[in-house]
Amino acid sequence: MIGKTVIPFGPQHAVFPEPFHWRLVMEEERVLDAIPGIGYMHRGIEQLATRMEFAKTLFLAERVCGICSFMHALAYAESLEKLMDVEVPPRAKYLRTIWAELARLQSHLLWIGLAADAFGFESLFMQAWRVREYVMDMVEFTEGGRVMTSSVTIGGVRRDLHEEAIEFLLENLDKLEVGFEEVYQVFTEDPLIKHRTVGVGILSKEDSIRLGAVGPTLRGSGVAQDMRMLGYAAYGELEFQPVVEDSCDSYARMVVRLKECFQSINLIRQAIKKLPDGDVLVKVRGKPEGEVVTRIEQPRGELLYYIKANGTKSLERFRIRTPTLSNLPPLMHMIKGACLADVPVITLSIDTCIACTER
Amino acid sequence: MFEMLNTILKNLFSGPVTRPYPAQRREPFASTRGQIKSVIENCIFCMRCQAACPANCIVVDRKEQTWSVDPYRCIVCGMCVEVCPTEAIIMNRHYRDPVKHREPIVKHQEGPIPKINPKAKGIN
Amino acid sequence: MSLVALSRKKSPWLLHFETGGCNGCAIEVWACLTPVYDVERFGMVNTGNPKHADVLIVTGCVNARSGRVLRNLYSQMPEPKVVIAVGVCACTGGIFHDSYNLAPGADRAIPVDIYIPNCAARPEAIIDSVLHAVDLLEEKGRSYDARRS
Amino acid sequence: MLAGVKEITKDDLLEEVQKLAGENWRLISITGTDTGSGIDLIYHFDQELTLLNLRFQIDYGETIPSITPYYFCAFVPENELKDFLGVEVTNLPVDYQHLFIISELTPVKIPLLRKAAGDDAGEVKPE
Repeated sequence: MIGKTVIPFGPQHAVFPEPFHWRLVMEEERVLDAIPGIGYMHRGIEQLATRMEFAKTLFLAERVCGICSFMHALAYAESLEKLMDVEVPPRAKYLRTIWAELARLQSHLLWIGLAADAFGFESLFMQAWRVREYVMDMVEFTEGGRVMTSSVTIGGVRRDLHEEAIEFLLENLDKLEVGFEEVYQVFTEDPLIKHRTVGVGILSKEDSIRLGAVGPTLRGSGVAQDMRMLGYAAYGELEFQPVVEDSCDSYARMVVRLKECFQSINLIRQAIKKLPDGDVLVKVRGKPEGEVVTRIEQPRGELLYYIKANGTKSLERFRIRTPTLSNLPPLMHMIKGACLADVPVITLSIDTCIACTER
Repeated sequence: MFEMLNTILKNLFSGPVTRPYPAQRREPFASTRGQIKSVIENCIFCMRCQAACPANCIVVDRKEQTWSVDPYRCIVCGMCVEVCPTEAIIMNRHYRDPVKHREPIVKHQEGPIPKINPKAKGIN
Repeated sequence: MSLVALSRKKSPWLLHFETGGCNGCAIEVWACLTPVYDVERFGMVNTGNPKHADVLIVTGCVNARSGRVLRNLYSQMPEPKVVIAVGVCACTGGIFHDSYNLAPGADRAIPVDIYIPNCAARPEAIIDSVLHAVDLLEEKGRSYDARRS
Repeated sequence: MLAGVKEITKDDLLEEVQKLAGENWRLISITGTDTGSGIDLIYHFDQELTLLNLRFQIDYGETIPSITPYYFCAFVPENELKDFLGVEVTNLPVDYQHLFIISELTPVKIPLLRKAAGDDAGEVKPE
């Protein structure tokens, strides 16, 4: 006769790259209840921002997360531009789009590698990271840094794409597409991966809305919601449709991310074709005043920035709601009733980013 | 069952993708941000870099004519390079080497502060 | 050179710990383990067990909670051991040095042997420092063996 | 400046939220701001890319009812409010006792209150 057992899972676990803790209430092999525990990486960015000058806070926002650093800088710049009534030059908007899609590509490829590692598929992990290096090369060539790009600024972007860089981008995109095609085929056809993901971690369409899921987790449950449809940067002028899957399980979320990689490659090509000429930076004067909410589609989902400024050199309130924070309640729901062996796969299926979550 | 096998075999015969790093160094890309370098002869001690640094790692002393940076706090954002009116700070493409003891870099300028006409660059 | 010293030199095992911070340096450490940079060429294996490890790679800024875990990991590692602080956050706290929840630098928690600057540290710099760590390990191993005998 | 704001009072909160839950709005987050005279709370909702913000003010130390009966996911931002601004929330199903993101070793207990941002925020030595 086995009663209920409480198992601590994490914070150091081979599958999670970051400290993340689960308190699992188990009955034999089934999870009855799961309580997440975070707080190992808290840096106090929200408070730090209220003590810093608003122009420097851009670099702080960029360092909320190393994987999607560009997206945070973009969200911050877009919010302050709204507050200060700055119109960004069209070329800068297109460049932001290109770089945002590169950031999405590298983040998704990173996740694909980690997911393969969680299934115990070492060679696929290596292959995904090998393909990812093409993206890292593109990022470094065009933006000057591999991880921290510092290429966005309030009023535009800090560097321009010249002819040579565009050629480099197009050339590497072709190589990337060929390499990624192979990874995609393995992921969609391999029966072992299907065995680990199909029917695991079900989140129905109603639950996903009620529990506030965002990003690929929401789209994997059949809801076509993508913040890029709001048309920030140059997304309003490019053609794309949100990737939606209806099977509501871990497999659907995985396929959404895989297909989004192709979508990103396509969007970069479109943006390069339409890239207008002109300046990339306008001068910004004055200090921000007022309040604004900005929503941006990060690789992991919807990112919300709430900024309140009062005309002084630092912000009054800087609130970041990152996608993983929103995806925690759906994750708790998915884990209930799962087997212990599926807990790592389900946890990874929402693409947790603890650095974002704890700020 | 063996979808990965094709890729593995292809990788096996296509030669290594690994960059043989210490033996063969790849030239960094032209736009790479590696480390900041001070050209102290050009410095007019205007303090703009100190004001622009988000990590507060640059300290400029006008009286002593010293310019110092803590490279172990510098986040290589390039703001100081952008605001410098006299090109006294430049961005080098090569990354800074790992060290066993971390010490700030202090540069001292000899003689009077140069009268360089600040070029119309950066913020006024 | 004894067999133990030789094996330390030829196959040092790495333990990576992310103390908090932005993850940027952590993904560069993983990038080092994957095909394009591949530190396994030097006989290095990434292990999850501190009792197997010779080199501790610390990324990110140390706060009170992770400092406790970090000290715990460090004390479990066998002598001789080398600690590498990767990135400006682990060196001095970087842009977060003013925050209320952080200690400025991993060396406030454990002794650090090698510092890698830059934000984020480049994979090449990580490979360099790991190679330095091997030499340092050899040096430390010699004095450790002398003390023991 | 902020689009789609609906000013409400604390007593109307549960009623308004119930209405929104019936219309299938998705809760995005809850933002609290220390305005100097009290705490300003904004509940962000979304439906088909439209943003709706419910807004009301409370005094320091005042308790608010939890909206978890309608939106279970609200426990995450409500625990954040407890952590960062010291707002007490009643009837929380998952209560971290002020230790959701802030750990027991953090020296500044309620960091986003204005009085905390001043003097005692400084260098921390682990233990």
